[in-house]
Amino acid sequence: MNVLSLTLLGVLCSSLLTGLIIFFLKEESHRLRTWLNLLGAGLKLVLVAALLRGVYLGKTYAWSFEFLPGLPLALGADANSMLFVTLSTVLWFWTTLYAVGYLEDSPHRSRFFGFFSLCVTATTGIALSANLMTFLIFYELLTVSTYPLVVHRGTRKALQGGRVYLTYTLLGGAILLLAVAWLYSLAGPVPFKERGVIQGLMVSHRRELQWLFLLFMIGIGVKAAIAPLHGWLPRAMVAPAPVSSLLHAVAVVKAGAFGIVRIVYDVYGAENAAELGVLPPLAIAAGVTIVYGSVCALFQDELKKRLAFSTVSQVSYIVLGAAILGPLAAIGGLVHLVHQGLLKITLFFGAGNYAETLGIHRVSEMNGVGRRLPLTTAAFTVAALGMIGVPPLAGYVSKWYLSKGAVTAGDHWVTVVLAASSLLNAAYFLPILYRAWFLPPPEKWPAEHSFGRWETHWMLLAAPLVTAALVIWAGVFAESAFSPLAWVKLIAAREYGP
Amino acid sequence: MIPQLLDGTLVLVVVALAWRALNDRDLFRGVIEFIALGLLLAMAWLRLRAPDLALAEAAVGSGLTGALILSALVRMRRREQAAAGQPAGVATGPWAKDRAKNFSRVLLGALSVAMLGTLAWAALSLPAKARGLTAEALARLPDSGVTNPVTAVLLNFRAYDTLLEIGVLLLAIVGVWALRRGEWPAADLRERPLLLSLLRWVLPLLAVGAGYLLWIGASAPGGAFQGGALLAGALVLALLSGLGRRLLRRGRLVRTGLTIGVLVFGVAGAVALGWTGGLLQYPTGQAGAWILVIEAAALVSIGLTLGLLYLGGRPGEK
Amino acid sequence: MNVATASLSLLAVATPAVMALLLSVRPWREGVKRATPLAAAPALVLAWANPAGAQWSLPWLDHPVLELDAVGRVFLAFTSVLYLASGWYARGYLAKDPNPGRFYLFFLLAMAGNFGLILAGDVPAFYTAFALMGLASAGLVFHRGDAEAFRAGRIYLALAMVGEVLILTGLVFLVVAGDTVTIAELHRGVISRPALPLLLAGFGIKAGALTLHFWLPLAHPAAPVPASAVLSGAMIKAGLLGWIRFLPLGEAPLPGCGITFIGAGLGAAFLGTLVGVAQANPKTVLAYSSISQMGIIMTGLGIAAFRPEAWAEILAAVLIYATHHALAKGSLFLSIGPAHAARTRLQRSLTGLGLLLAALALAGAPLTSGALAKTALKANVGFLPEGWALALGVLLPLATAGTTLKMARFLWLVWPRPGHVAPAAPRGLWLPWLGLLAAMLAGVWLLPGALELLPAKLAPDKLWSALWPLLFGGALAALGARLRRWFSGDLSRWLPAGDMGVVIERLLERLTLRRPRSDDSDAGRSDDPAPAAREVLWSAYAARAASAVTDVESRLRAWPVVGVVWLLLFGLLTALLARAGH
Amino acid sequence: MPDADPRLYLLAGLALFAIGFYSLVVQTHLLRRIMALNVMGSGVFLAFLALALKAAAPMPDPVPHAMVLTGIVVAVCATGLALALADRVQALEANEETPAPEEPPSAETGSEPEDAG
Amino acid sequence: MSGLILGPLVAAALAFTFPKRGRGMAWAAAGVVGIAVLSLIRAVLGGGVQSHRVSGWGAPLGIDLRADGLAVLLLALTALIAVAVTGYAAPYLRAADSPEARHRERYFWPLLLFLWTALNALFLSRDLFNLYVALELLGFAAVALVALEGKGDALRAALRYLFVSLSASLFYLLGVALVYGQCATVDLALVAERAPRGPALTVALALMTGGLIAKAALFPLHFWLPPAHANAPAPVSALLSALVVKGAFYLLLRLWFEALPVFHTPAAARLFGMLGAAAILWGSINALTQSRLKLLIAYSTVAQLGYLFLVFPLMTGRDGRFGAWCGGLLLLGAHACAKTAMFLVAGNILRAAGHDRIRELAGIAQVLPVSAFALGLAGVSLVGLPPSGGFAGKWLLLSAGLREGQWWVAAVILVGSLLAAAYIMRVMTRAFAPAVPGTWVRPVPPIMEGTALALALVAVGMGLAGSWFVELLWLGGPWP
Repeated sequence: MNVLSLTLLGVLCSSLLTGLIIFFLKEESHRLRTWLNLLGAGLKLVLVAALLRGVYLGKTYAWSFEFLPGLPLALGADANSMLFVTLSTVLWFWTTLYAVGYLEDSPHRSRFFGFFSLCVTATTGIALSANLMTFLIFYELLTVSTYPLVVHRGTRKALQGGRVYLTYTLLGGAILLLAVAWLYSLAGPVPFKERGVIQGLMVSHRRELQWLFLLFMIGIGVKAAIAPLHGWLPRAMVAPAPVSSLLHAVAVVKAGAFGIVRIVYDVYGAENAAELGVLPPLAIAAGVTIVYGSVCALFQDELKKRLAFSTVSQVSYIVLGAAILGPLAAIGGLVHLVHQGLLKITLFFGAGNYAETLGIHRVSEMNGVGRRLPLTTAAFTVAALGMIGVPPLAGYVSKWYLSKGAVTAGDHWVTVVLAASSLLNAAYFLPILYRAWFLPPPEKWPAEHSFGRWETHWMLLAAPLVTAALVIWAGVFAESAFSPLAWVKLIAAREYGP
Repeated sequence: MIPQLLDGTLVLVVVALAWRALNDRDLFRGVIEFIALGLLLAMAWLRLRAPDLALAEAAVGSGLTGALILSALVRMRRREQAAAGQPAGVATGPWAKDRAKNFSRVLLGALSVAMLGTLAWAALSLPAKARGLTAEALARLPDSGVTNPVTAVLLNFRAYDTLLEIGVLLLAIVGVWALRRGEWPAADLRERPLLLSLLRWVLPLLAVGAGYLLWIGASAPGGAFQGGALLAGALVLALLSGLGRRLLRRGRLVRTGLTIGVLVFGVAGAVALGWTGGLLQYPTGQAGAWILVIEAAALVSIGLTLGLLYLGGRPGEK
Repeated sequence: MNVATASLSLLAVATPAVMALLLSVRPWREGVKRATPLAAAPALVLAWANPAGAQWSLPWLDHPVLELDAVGRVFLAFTSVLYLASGWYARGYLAKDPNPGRFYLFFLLAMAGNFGLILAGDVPAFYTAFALMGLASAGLVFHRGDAEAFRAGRIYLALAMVGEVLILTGLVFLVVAGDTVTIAELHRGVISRPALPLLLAGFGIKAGALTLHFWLPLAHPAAPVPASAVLSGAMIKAGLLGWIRFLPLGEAPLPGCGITFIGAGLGAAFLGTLVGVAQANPKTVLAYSSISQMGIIMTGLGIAAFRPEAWAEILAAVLIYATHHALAKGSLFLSIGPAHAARTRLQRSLTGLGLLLAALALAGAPLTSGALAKTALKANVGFLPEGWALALGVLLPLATAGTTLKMARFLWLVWPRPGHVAPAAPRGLWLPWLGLLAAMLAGVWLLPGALELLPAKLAPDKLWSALWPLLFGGALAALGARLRRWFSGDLSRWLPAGDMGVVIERLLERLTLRRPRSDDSDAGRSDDPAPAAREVLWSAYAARAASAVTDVESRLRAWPVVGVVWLLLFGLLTALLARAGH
Repeated sequence: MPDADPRLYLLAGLALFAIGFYSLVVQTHLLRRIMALNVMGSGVFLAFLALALKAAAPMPDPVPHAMVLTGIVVAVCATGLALALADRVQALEANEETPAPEEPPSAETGSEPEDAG
Repeated sequence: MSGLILGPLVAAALAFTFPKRGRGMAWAAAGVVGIAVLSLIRAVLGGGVQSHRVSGWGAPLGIDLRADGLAVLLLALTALIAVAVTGYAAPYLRAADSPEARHRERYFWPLLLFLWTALNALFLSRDLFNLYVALELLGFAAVALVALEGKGDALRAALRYLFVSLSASLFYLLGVALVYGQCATVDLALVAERAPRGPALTVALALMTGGLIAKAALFPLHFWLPPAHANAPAPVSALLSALVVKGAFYLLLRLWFEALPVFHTPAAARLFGMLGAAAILWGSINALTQSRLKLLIAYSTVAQLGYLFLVFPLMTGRDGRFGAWCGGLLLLGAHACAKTAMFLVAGNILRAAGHDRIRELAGIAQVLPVSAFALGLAGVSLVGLPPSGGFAGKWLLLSAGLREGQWWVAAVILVGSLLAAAYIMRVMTRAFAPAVPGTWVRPVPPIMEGTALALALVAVGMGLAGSWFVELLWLGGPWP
């Protein structure tokens, strides 16, 4: 239990403890709850920073607990997990800040923030898990802890959405359990290793490994919202804004994408997967999802539903990156994991602000919103342009590497998909920007609140601005040493060798 | 030749009577046949050289059970008349005309016969000359503290069984009391001087008989259970004649009476545990005395329990 | 010294961008508006000074991000002049505009993009600047805010987006093939086959090539005058610059590209004339004239595609032509304001003279920059194989005639008539226009290689070959004017501005069954059928299943059934165990 | 009197067991069921004692005897409990047929009036 | 070891004689048993299997008591749940101070202690006839407790349960008779030594299994369980579902794997597997269609029992043996805790709303947050979501099934968990719906909610402490 594994445990427990304590807080103790939340988030940030530095310097972190004989519950921090844990911790801090502001006077906040922290604990767990079993455990914990958030409002629609969400995710979870059990029976405990662990089985169990990959993809695909399995994501939009941002940018969908990356790189190993011939179908599925998601988004008038479908397509970029053999595509995919998180969370903060401050939920009601909330809409615009892939923002960097990777790997059809998707993104984001900036605002907003000096509550404003700045930083300074891209290149180097 | 003939007829009558008792169209006649069956079984136990059991079967198996069922039947009939207002018609026998019922009946009959066949096939395959545990039992009899092997098995070799069994008894009475409030039979002794005088000497006789049976149990067929059965008979008579009402007024005493068996046995077990380190392992040599004490307590609670079972519920006006 | 020159290139791009950001700070807004023309100054200085080694790079990159080379210098020159004039012009023009701040914001951003695009040293920088210019110019098109501007803007934006995506994909192929991002070394390696069509189409959209041009006649008129001057003058050239930078014109014969360039170029030239003449709005006429002029430049590139070794001369000719067209078109657009505003006879005659000068220059009258450009281009026709040279020889003069025809139409529409007095015309339009006019007349001659052509141009036969297309065009114009009197109908109804675009728009409408976006007020369709319907279906089914289950359960409860099941189980067990026994 | 033939009583015991089970399942009246249970019990005890007789060295095996004695006591307890419970259920049934049933049989358990047990 | 039996038995007698101090007696017995169990666990962990010859006579003649890993685990589980129920029952029974409530409380404590004695006796004894007496004691106590409710449904269910229990016991007793006839002993170990294959023992095992299947409410013979468990008072149904039904299953394990292992053939084992799978599906489907919460939970018990019977087919193979044995029994433990928690929560809801019709129970999370949380946690363990005990059990069964190549086991387990998720979700969606005013009429004392939560936490925690349980279970397991 040296200091290294203690920091590892600390990262996990910082949000777990705050969550548990908040559960039992009385509803009225706002101040204490806010401080607890921010304290937890801050502590986690510090610990993750320490972890980041440690991993960068090459230190190994490991912690394991004998869950069942021959079945350890192990946490570890390698480059891959650090990427995801840093993203989720940073975004969690701002989402918490945002959520505190957003739920200023709504009921059941102790319950909300309790499950909120549990959800992030599960995400951190997924990120830091060092073997497949721990991943599965936290994966299911994520389902359980996000359900109460989705149904937080308790309205009939929310419950209906929650039911759909649970059906999809539990089905996925069951299939994943079968797959993990099957792999365990073939290959014993499956630690995450750089070049995959199934080398020994390649010859003897070829067909089974292919079937197993399909099961893994379906199981995790539900959370990564790959085309046929994405039904729950738009439905889960009934949740309050901080939750939907959590679902999209920080936790659930990211966990799914991260899961697929883990399976392809650290369980199967990229070369093995390619040799098994399982990557092309995955790439096709991702491609289909990208286009399908964008097309659906085109026809959604509800802002959050549009963003939901946009997430469906954006997450499949990450899957596409994993599905194309070669370091460049891998870099593109992995860096999009971070960029999409930053972009999408800004969009959702914006959507949340519009809903909270002006009471508008539909794109058709967004005329002239730029005048009333200039700063929020500016952040929204930056994120929207980033999403389209306009350079110098974050989205462009990942699209650039993805298409470069695709061209080097020789599947040109991928560039067509990326091009089509950028166009479709433009097709459903630019009208919003046009309405926001160019059309005159209506006389009276549906449910306007004024929050004193700033255009809206300072917490609701700070979050999107910071994330928008991060989007710009991730894009412009991409090639510099301190950027998500640099860290992802480190990962790709380790995965694909010198 | 004669004994085989006797056994054959006895077995045939027992089986036939059993069928009649259960499937007789008239329930009352069925109950009477059931009681007769009990007595015949007691005869069978004698034939199988099990005198202890014959006593118990006669007193408890047919006597008490028969009485319980009869009183239950009377109660049900009275309630049906009061409720439905029509005379207690002949309960519809098994031959109701409903076709589906007949089909399932025939099927069940066939399956039961098949089961019987299987059981017979298994039973007949048992080794003719099975050794059984007679040899070990007789070998250990001297240091079991009693000479009657059945009592030795009951209260020493398998004392744990008996402990649980007395527990079952107590549980039964607790269960019955939890369920119902007892109904006092309406007999009023003042109009029946003859019955009163009869009881006045029969009851003490029965009590002495029970004590004798308890004492003799150590060496000859008898023992706590048979004595208890006799005591129960006496109690039933007392209840029937209304004498018992006064006796049962003081609840605490009755309850202690009921639990004395379990308490003494439990405490004795615990003391023995402390003394010899084995649960229910009587200190060498004193087994006989321990067994007698336990049997005495058991006698009281068995008699009281079986007697109050007849009452069919908790005494007292509340 | 090197640091100063390096920072100059950064300054050229950064000043307009920074000023755009400063616009958002309320107290400084007025100052920035006034200083907008100066934003182009650093670029102009950079272009004229042409300091060697004007490179700038980000600290962590090894290659230069911004770099000035010969081609860039020419482009930078006329673009900065054009932005300077338009910026100055806009100050006066936008005096009464309800929302000037937004115009300046987009104008400055477009300027930054344009300069960045010209100075870009590596592919990402180029693409970033290109995208910035695209989006900012869309803002300019939307500026007027009425339904017309919105429609034009939407089409412009859509096509700009398609263009950008094609370019990005093409650039990726190039970068992968050339294994470098710096433009200079891009073509040393193998030529990437799939990249060519992508880049052709991508930059074609920007340059208004045939079939990809229909956004231009809608967007340029919709934008305010200074914006359309910049759009037609500088931004359209970005497509040209893209081709020059990224197509391996100098390295290898590209017959496919050659044919497309020449075919599209000539097609655009004649289409421009045909539709342009029929237009009523002077700005649309100018837009169509831009299309045909770009067509002519494309033919030049076509020649280079056939004969890579002649690339140097052709490049010079193309640069001259581009500069000439930019400045001429810019001055023509800027002339609309003063033409409307001319009140006194002196002002009217002065404007008339200016207009005439600009029109003649554009038409290629002798001794004008147009003639110079045309001769430079014609000189290179000789490089083409036999058949092509002859065809071009005939067609090019006809194209010039077409241009003259359009110029005549334009002059007729714009000529300051005495009776027509514009309401309080905005002041301060004259100087920038005249300045640009002077730049046009003088500017072209300053270009390298222009002076050598002068003597050839003055030779009598060259004089005649330059003159007859003009006269022929003038005759056609006179004939057309007379015909006009009998046929009063408005030709533009038959040939609406944006020709193909209108057809495509109607097709799209029918396809997506959606009402035009502008009044799209109803609730969007949610993606799943009415949830209530599905709920009802499911619950009816479930109810039936539930009742079936409960009555099976209750039947299981009857004792006879229990008996049967129990005995069966017992029998089954015995059978299984017995079989196992032996 | 020579010993009885144990196999005869063994079969008798099994017969009683079968008859008892048949009646338990077929009969609907509670008392008949309770009697059927007693008969089944007696059948088993008969089988036990027949086995005891089989090993009649000097005397029949005392262990089954003890078991049967315990069995009989347990049977009586069972009968007592069953009768008390049957009485309460029958009381329920009886006053259900009367007009004012004090508590309607809840639909879920779906208990048919005629099949009480 | 003997304190485990004498303690609660004497306490029961005293609780009956002095009704006022019934609860005191229960806590006293809890203390005695607690100490006895802890010392037993330490002894077993230290010195391996503990055995004790009652009254000193030894196997053939006397009765042996033996505490191996499995027995100790079940004894600990019984103690834990009994203590929880004792804690819960005190305020539960004193809800209304009407005469029947007092009457109910008077008789609840002795019956509870008798049940506890019976369970302890059942888990310790090695003697078939003694097990019969323990089974009878267990049956009577359970029936009496069910009938304690006093309402019509409870009485009918109790009577039906009594008939099933008695007939099943007689089947079992006839089986014991045949075993005694064949091997002249009723001790498990000795029977295993002397068990010649032959029709007698075949039929004996069939008889005993037939009886015990009825008592364990396996699929076709489960009809008596739902009404009995649903209509009994909450603490009683908790005890019944968690322990009483498992007692019969425990006995089946002993019979099939220790007394007569020779008969454990793939054919017979597959029959159990089929019945188990049918139980899972049938129980879950019925749970989905129930409109009352307690009936839903009762049918869930029928389903979860199906999982336990999956142990039999998985024990046939060589390498699946460990996973099957430990997985099945871990599932037994986790289900016991989870099911008790759920029934206690159902009791709270019944107390607070006066009814348990699921459709009208909106807003449990607002009114009874702790109970809702306990229900959620128990649901997590029932469905088998990690890191709960249910998950660990299902995982071991699943991996054993896959290692044995028996695919249908994996399919059944997954479908079962999904169906379980479905009927748990039915309740949880009600929990999060906004409370309709007027549904929640009476407050629920905190102890009742606390005990439910504690047990739910144990059910989930059991997953994390999985390896400790497995090590204990593996001690003295039924393999050569």
